Amino acid sequence: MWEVVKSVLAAFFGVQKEQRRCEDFQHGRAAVFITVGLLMAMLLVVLVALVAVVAAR
Amino acid sequence: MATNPAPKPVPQHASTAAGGLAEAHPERPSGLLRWLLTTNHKEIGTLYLIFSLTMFFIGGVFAMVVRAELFQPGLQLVQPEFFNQMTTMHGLIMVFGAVMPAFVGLANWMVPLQIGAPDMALPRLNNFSFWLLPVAFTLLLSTLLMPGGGPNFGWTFYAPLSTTYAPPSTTFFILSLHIAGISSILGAINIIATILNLRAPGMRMMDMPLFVWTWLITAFLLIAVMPVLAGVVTMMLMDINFGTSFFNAAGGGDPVLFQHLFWFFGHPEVYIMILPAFGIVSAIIPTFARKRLFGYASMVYATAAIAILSFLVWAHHMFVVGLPLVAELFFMYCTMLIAVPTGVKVFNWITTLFRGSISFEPPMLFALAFVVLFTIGGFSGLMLAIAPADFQYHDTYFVVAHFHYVLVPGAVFAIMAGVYYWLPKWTGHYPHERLAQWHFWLSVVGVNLTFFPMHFSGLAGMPRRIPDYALQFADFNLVSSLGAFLFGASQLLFVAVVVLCVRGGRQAPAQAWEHAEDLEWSVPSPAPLHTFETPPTFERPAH
Amino acid sequence: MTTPDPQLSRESRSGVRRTVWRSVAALVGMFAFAFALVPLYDVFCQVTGLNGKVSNSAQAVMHDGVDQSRLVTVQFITRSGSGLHWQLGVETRQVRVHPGQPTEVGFTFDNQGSEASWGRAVPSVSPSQASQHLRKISCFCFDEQRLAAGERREIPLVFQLSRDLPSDVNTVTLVYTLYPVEGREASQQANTRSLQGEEA
Amino acid sequence: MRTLLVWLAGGLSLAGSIQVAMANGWNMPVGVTELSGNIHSLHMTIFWICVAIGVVVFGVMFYSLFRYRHAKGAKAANFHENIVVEVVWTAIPLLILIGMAVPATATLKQMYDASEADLDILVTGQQWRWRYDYLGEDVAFTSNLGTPRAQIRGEEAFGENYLLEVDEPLVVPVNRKVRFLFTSDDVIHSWWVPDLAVKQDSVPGFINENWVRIDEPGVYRGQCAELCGKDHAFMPIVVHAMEEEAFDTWLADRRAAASQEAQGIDREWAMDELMERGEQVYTAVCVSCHQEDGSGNPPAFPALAGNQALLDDRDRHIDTVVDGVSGAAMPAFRSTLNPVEIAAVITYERNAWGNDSGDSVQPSEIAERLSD
Repeated sequence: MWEVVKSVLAAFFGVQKEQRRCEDFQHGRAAVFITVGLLMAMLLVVLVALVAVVAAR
Repeated sequence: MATNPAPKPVPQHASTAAGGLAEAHPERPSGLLRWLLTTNHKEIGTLYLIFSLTMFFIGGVFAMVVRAELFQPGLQLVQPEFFNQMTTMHGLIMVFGAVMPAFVGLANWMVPLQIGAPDMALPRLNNFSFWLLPVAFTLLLSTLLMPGGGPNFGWTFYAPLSTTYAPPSTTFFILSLHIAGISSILGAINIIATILNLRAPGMRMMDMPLFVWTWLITAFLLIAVMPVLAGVVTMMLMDINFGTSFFNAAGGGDPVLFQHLFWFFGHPEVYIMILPAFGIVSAIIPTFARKRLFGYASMVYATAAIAILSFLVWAHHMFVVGLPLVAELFFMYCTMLIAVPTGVKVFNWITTLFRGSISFEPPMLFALAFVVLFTIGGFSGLMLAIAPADFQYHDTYFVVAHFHYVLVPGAVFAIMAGVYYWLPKWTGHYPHERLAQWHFWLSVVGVNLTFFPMHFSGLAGMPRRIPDYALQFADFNLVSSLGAFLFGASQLLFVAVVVLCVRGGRQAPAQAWEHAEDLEWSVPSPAPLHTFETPPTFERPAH
Repeated sequence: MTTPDPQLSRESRSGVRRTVWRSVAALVGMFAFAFALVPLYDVFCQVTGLNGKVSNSAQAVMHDGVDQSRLVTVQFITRSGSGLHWQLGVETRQVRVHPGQPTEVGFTFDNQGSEASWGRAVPSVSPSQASQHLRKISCFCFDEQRLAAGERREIPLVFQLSRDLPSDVNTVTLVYTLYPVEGREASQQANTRSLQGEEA
Repeated sequence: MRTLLVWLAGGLSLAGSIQVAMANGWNMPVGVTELSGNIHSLHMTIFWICVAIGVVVFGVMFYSLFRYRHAKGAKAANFHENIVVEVVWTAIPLLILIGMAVPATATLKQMYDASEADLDILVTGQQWRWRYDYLGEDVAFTSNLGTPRAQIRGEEAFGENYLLEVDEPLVVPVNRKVRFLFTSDDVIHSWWVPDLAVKQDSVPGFINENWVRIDEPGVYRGQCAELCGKDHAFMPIVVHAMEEEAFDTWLADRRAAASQEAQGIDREWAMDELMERGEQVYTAVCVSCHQEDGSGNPPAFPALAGNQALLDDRDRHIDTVVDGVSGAAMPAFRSTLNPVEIAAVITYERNAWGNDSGDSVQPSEIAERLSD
């Protein structure tokens, strides 16, 4: 699971190794990546919202 | 329709698809019926591209009317109501009629060839989703002739201007958007089904070329976003005709709700228009730099991330509508966060060029112009992300300059690069080198002459969508209008090159470009109507 | 059709069918999501005070004392949308209140038209972050009302600013806009159609 | 190495020429308020960052294109991945942007703090003019396009402030905090004055706020910045910033004029007085839809000249002008024009262009109708 999270973080950042890509595509299943991606997107939303609320004060 | 050149000796079973000699199968209809009933992905691809080129010229004519009026201060040519119809129709025709169908046409042609599939997964649905488009756009164009005129509320059709204060033809505008939306949705389903299920044995998801990968992500975006557009347009229909008040403050609705819904569709839509362009450029630059794409994995992961992140930033189009402070900060930060991973892909292309062995055939010229000019559009995008500064930029010509830089030298140049790159495969002939170079240089000069002054007229205070302006903006608009006429005229060269290429020109071998390595270069040029009847064995290149 | 379907292998054909059904499900889901955004938007607005939306249901008075240290100016603006003969007047243009102190302000609805008609007052608050803290104890917001020709009706607005109103907010503006209610009795809009109709 | 120097020199000269060009009328105005200055500096900072990144990026690109030409026999290297380089060139722009986010947040918070204002002005956007109400001062007026239509049609030479002039500018004091409240009577407009760096949408049925504290007196011009229909380009904004004392006297005079006009309501107005005042109001307000000759352009804007139904039904004529038509472009003028103006314009419409119904409308009748 931690591999998937790392890969999704790499995707959000936009940089990834070729070797990790091959492993992800060979072992990982698409559905897992998509759901983890959506959850981490929501996490990102909450995080940025918190930063915005704090910054607005 | 496509011209049929004189019969030429043609290998027995092969028949050129793109308007070349259609070798008569016993039961195949010929002439118009062939094109009406075709379920072949190559013929439907050609139909999409011809339709897109036609729409590109119709939208271009509307842009010429707009630029002709803005040539000088004062109202010389058209009345303001008609001017608003021209700007609105220009936007609608270019976005939904020229750019999206062009990418769908390229996908129809190249995706099956690049993954070794015999055809699209659902051929009859493919035909149906194409022939929806002429219906939708004939309906849309006919609204110009209706009493009260066509849509005059901008391609973003904000309520209440598009609901309570709209001309009576708005209901037809809504119907045409529905039909065009359905066509895009069916196209997207078809492409996802093809990519996921019809790859050649041995080609795993990770071996797919970048054009196919970016189109897969675009198709997912289309599936997620077109229903939201359909929803918004249905709510508009109910507000206009059935007395609901989704967007009418009088009845408890909220015009700002419309903007939220529209841009929730709108921002992923602009990614839909640029991701396939990333895919095309990522295929062309390595071929002519004779060097493998730098950071292939990063490109794949970044485009995948866009599929989700593009949904978080919609309200940066609404910084001045009266959002609370926290919302403005949230959307500013999110826009900054996702602008970087996508913008940075430009560095990948440039590093691919670094220490390559570069030649400058027409596709490469357009791809390089894409990289340079799209980056300028990206920079003005970064400037627009700064919310306080956006209070001065919003709804001025600075924004017009931004999105035209990412759309005209962005999406349109990438489409043209793709056409020049794959014409040898479609027609069996290389495009006319000299004419293509003329088309390239005139287009680049025209694009910059048209849209670069708009940065300054916008900064100096010229609002968008106005038929007449104050005297201090006169020089900028003069230059922009001249540039627009030059750019418009130079596109006729593109038609000439394509027609000449279909009819003749230097013969192209199967491997038309020396360093091209995708699967489509293994089929003969011109690509026969039926390719990969028996799936090819795909041997993995040394990754 | 004219060209025979390419013979798809059995599992890719089922794969295609599965993909199509999943896509259709996603489409229906997103279409429903677009319509679900409408009520979601209202809830989100009330929670964050986005766009000056105000909760329209009456709320109970909060009895946690009055914050004497601060005075907040509450301004009232009344406007009339087009198509309604009514005039909305307010007893006083501006009041200075302590947060937590319930206050009453009289509003007068005045139908100057020659016939009965339905109308409603649509509220909006600025700054938007204050709208969560403006508690309406009794209010005519959004209520559809019928006024006979020439009728004048006094309706009080009782409100209370909650104590946790952000300290940097010291002026709150409450705007009421009068709008006709469509569909009820022939409001002004209907009979002027003939005036315009003849000219077309 | 030599080409690198040439390229840098070229980049710098380009940047220099841009700086010169930016000075006069090509760039975002620095403006006359503290906030517009902040926004201008944010704009120039992010601009120079983009230029710097651009010079580096395009430098490498054009260098590669020139240096590694296939025609010159360049052999392609075989590297296609370098994670460290990629991480660096992604992190740097991210850090730059985060660096930009800090001053941007500060400026945005300043822009959103409209508290403790000395003066409140309600700005109402209408189809194709702006209305200003000084809250609590019962001074209110409409600001219409001042450029004569003949100039727009090209029959006359352009005036100096073509399309940026109004018949009655908004007058505000200098060095005082002025809070604007924005709303609209029909569609979404957007009130924008570049020199004040204020741009805010006016949304029908809702209220937005913004504020300004102007440092220097002067006349600042702006335009509507949200497509609002036919005359979106013809509803300019002129803000006249005065010294504080001058502003106070101006306000006092306007208040007196308003009440003086109010006394005029109950006296009997002669026909020609009404016609002359009516023509003034008609030209300022009604021409944009109903045209100077009263022909309108049906079906959107009905003709008034020779409109027998209008002349036969005097009450409905008054109702339409006072209460407007819901769902159509005809606004309610009850809160925009005072009784004298309404009576005069109706009288003018009923007797001009050959209508000559002979009857006139007295301001007292309108005032009584508005207040009963």
